[in-house]
Amino acid sequence: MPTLTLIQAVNDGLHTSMKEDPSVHVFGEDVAKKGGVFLATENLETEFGTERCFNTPLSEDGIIGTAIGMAMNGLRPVAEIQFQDFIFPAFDQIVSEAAKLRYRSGGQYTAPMVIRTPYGGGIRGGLYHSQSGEAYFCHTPGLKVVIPSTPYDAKGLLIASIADPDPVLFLEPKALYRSVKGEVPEGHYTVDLSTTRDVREGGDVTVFCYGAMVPVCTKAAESAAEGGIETHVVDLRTLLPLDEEAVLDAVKRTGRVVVVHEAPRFCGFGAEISAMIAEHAIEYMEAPVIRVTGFDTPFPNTLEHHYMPDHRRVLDAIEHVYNF
Amino acid sequence: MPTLTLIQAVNDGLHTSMKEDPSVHVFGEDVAKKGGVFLATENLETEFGTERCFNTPLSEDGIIGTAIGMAMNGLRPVAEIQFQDFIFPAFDQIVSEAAKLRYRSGGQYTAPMVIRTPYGGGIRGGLYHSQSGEAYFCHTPGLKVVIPSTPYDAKGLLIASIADPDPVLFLEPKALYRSVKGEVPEGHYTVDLSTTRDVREGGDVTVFCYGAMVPVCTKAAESAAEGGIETHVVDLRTLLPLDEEAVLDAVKRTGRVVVVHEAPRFCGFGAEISAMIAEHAIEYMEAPVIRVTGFDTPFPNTLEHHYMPDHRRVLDAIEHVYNF
Amino acid sequence: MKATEPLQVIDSKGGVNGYDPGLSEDELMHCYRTMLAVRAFDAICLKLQRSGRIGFSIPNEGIEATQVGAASAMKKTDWIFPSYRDFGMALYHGVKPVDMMHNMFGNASDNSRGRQMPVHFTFVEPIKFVSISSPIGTHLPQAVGAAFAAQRRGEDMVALCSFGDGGTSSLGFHSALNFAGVWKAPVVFLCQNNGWAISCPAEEQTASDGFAIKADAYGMPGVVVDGNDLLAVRKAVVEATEAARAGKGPTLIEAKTFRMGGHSTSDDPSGYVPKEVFDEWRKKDPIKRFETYLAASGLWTPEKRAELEKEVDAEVSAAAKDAQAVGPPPLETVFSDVYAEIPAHIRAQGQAAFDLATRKGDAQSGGGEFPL
Amino acid sequence: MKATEPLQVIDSKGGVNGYDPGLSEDELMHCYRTMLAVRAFDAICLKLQRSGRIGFSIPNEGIEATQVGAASAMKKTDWIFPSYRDFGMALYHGVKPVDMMHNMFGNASDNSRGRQMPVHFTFVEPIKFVSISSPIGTHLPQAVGAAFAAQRRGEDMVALCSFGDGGTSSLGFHSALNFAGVWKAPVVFLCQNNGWAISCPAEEQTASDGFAIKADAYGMPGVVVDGNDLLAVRKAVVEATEAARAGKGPTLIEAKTFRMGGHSTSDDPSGYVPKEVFDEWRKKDPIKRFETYLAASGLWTPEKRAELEKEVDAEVSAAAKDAQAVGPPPLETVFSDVYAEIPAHIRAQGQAAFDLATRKGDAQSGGGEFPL
Ligand SMILES: Cc1ncc(C[n+]2csc(CCOP(=O)(O)OP(=O)(O)O)c2C)c(N)n1
Ligand SMILES: Cc1ncc(C[n+]2csc(CCOP(=O)(O)OP(=O)(O)O)c2C)c(N)n1
Ligand SMILES: [Mg+2]
Ligand SMILES: [Mg+2]
Repeated sequence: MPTLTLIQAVNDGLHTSMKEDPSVHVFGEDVAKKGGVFLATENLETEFGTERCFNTPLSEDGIIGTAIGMAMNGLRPVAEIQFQDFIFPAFDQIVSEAAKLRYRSGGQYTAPMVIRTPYGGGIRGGLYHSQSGEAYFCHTPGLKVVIPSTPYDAKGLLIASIADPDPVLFLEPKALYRSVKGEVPEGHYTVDLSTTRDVREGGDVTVFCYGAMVPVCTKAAESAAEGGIETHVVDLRTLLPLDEEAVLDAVKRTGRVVVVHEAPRFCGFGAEISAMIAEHAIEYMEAPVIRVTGFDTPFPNTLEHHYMPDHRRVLDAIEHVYNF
Repeated sequence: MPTLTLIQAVNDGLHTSMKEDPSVHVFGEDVAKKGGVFLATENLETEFGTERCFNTPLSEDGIIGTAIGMAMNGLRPVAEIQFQDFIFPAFDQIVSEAAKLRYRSGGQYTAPMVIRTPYGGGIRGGLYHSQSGEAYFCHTPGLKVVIPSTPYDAKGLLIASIADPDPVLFLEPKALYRSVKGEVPEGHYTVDLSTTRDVREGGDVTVFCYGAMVPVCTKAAESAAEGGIETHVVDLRTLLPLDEEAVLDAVKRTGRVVVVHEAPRFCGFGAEISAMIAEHAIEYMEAPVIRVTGFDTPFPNTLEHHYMPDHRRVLDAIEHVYNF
Repeated sequence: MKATEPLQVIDSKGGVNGYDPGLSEDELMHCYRTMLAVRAFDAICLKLQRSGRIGFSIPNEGIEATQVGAASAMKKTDWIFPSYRDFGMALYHGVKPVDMMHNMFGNASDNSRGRQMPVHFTFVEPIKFVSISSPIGTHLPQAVGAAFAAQRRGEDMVALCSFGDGGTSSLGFHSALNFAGVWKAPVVFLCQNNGWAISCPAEEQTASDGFAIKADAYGMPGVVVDGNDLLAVRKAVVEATEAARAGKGPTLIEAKTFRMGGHSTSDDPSGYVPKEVFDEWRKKDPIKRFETYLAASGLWTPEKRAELEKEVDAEVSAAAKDAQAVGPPPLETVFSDVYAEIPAHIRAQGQAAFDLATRKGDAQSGGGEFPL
Repeated sequence: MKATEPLQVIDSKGGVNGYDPGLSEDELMHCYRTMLAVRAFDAICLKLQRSGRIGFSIPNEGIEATQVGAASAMKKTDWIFPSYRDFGMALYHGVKPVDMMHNMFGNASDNSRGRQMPVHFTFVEPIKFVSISSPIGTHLPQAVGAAFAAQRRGEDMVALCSFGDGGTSSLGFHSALNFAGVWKAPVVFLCQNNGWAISCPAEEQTASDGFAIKADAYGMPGVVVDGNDLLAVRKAVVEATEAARAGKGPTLIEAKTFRMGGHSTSDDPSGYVPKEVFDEWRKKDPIKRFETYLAASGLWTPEKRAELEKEVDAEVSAAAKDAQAVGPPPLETVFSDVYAEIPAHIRAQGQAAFDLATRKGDAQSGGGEFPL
């Protein structure tokens, strides 16, 4: 099996879906000749022609709005938003339209489509090339929100997302684009949406995480293990619809939980996990549910390493709930 | 003291601020001659002239984008978005710009401004005239989010918001516009942002709510009292920055908490309250933290009375946590 | 805004100066009847709204010719991306008033399951009349995408995308026209300049010399037509569809017309529209205008109007009666169609709602088991 | 896109056909020197980036005349709403290279406290050079609002708002020009058509006949100038500011120029820009073009260039050296300036970060007490 980086796996997933399904079209800013600023769409124009992989004018609203129309009329659009930070001009199309079309039309019109976009910090991108906006979208019924953390998942989840009958926001952790590698099968395979992945087993503490925080939490868990604390690390992979059963099962096994994400804490995705626990598993809890997150500030530039949760902050939290 | 409806109190607040401060400008769609579709801006054009109260083209992006520029250059813009559902074309300006300008410029440019907009259900407005989007904005550092539930607070919080040095999203519960009345002092007074209001005291259960859910929860608390359960009802009033200390104090007094809002549950504002409790007060809890919310679906039309939390759903939750 | 002389076909005497509209007598009468049906539908909805039986309606008086003239240019394989003030286009293509009335009541027979406000119609048959959305301007780029998809597959389809003068200020207008121009997508953009966006006059919307000129910004032709002249609108839209079908790309048409009432049944225009302006436009009534043409062609008498009015009124009244008799949608419709399959968390919320409704005695679906 | 003949002032021999630029010799030389300073700044930033000392930079080669010509038309009381490829405007008005370099390094002396990426400058002195934002197009309506505010107070202020060809597709372009037209706001919209939006050529951006024509859609004049001709840009912007100051409202200026490098120091244009095109545009170098004019006016010799280059290079090198010597901003800058006052929850997070940094040994602010 070839060993690929995460970005290569994304490219492979696009390639595979485009080959299998002629209705798949890839477009966005700079995706054609340049192959995207991170090279996720490299060679797709060459291989499938400018009919299937093409640049658009600089309008995220136009990209998503036209994608919805294409999806209504039988294409499978895979739209790229160059950075998640630049998705906001399309917020209305995503939240008011893609997410609500099936509902408001009684299922007569639907918008099966994928919006791919790199998110998160770690590249010294400052306020506008680093954000993690998953919570905005997870509060929007009708959308699916998927975040891979390994090359294998990136390809398998992407192929599944493209085949999915609902609009999927596919958030790619740009910090992992080239820093993680893994074996990736050739050709078609899928990873089911709305399933979690056990990164590491452990009976003492449960850590929930996703995207670029998965390696950070794994490292923290390894350090914890050196101190005798066994940590179960769960990669949520699909945030919406979340596999709530798997989450609550994992909570109940240890009664000690840490939730980790890069986004600001206040009303972040971690709050939903904590709230779910407070509602459905509070009697199992042996310690407070600790969130390790970005700060409730915009994303800074020079000091981003303070802003982003690192393994030491996660380890602190693991030790805290363990010793509580 | 005159008795006013909530919408009259908003109008009075605008009037008072415009009179005191010539830099206050009110604008938006239909705010001038028509006085706004809910009449919040009635007579302002007549009294202050079309220079101070004026219509704009149909572009929320333009409304907020120009408001930011005005605020940078010394005016105090009070922009109306006709329905909160239509704020999304301005999402980029609000989230990327208004919220981050002070930070990214090191305080050299700021955007003190108010965005007023009616939110919530109860008028058979269907998907697009009923939404409660507060969580989207509460996840955005740099914004303040204020929601009054009484005429007194509406005026006092609005005047305080207009005077505030930071951008404030002022969400008005349209279901209460004409259904609640109360005494409102004439002229200038303010209600401090980031303070909660005790609607009703009670030592058994704590209910957190805001906006149109306040009367619903009060009614539920009264029913509960008939059954011998004393409920402390807390109107949060400012969601961001939240008075977390007041919230946690209230939690600790009863150890039994219900959180109520109209917005969908998943990643809604209630999750943050639950998460705060799970993190800082879990050892005080005698029962699960129950959220009573809108469903994780778009907002329906004919069946909106099923969608919106009513006093019976809240009462159920109060009884549940009490009897746990 | 300066005045631009709009394209007209029907002259003051009902003549058309040799223009052949390409419509049979039946088709011409169908156009006429449809305009009357729109008016009947409006009248009955107003009554229903005033008596509290429906919540809301959007009147169309004054703009019937724009709707019907444009619709008459479209084939059944075309798609219509309408605004909330366009249902004459659906009626023209054979949508039944009763199916519209189910939506007005938001009842169990409504094909949108009572989820949308009144006048937010969705139809897939007999023509694609795409689910109306309240946010202004969002449907414009969608029309471009749908047209692009058809073009990619080599299908004969044109998207007719209709919106108001206010809609031109929206984000969707800018991105849609820009993308359509670059892609040469087969779209006809129909800007219905009816003078007002709720209470804001068109002059407050833009400083440009009318709306058609905005086409220049996107490299497509812009055309101004008299929107009260059904044949002029038809002519402009036919030409635009021909260009689109020939691969020449999109056209922006501005139909100059006037909203002869409030924005909706909740709006009173007397506070902002001067009475004289209404009086002026009343003389230009689009139905009367078309009658002069039909009369000149020997197809019309006052009795014909009375007869057709009776017919459409009966039809629409019966539709209202039928729709009113249907109960509300079942509770499970709140929870379905969020996704193709109902996820666990929504299912659980639905079950809880059922349990509560059963206890409260207002569950409409029997056993209290979530049925989906 | 069809070709539209752009306004030119400097002819092939350096003549100006009697045009009086209204600049003293010193001012002319200041324009020239500023263009050289831009080039020096770019060159040094490229070296700093390649050696890993800064993360990123945006090159300006080819468009120096547009920046400086436009800046020369603005008064100190005017406001500049720049894009990230406009810092020549700041240099022209007297911003010091070292203050820019602090931003490039994101260090403790950066007036944005190291929060922004490089080239995202903010200045309030000696001219308002408004905080640059990465999202394309957002600053356009802000410029309109700021200009509107000045107009309301009767202040003499024009907002110069600069953006790229790609920026014309953005939402902000549409709402800004529309609002400015309706309000007759004193704004000069400067579209720097440099041929590319990263790797997307201007032809993929719009089907319109150039960008200036888009002014028609908003009821304002549109002007095309040769962006490599400093005096032509200056002339167009001076005329536009005069109109704005006279209450005649906004103007859209398209400056046709060419980005002679990659989008940024991370971009390699050789994959998408044909070499011939570069070769063609290299002949139109804006600095050389201005030199012909200066030479014809007796103000220039090759030695003069060498001398000035040495001067600006020394200045910028010194600036880089100084900025590099400054350490990173203190930890509390992550938590301040979110609001006017730090709310309790952010203060608590700041304190926790301090505690951790103290334990880890990388707190930069001593005692570990949150200092604000
Ligand atoms: C994005 C958005 N903003 C505001 C509204 C509220 N609104 C509904 S209709 C309308 C006016 C629309 O005017 P126009 O486009 O001219 O259409 P008309 O009603 O005249 O047919 C407004 C402002 C909305 N629906 N969507
Ligand atoms: C809303 C948004 N979308 C995408 C980007 C990514 N991006 C940065 S610069 C750029 C191209 C801009 O081109 P243009 O406006 O012509 O300016 P130029 O770089 O040529 O000066 C893009 C797509 C962005 N910054 N903002
Ligand atoms: Mg209109
Ligand atoms: Mg460019």
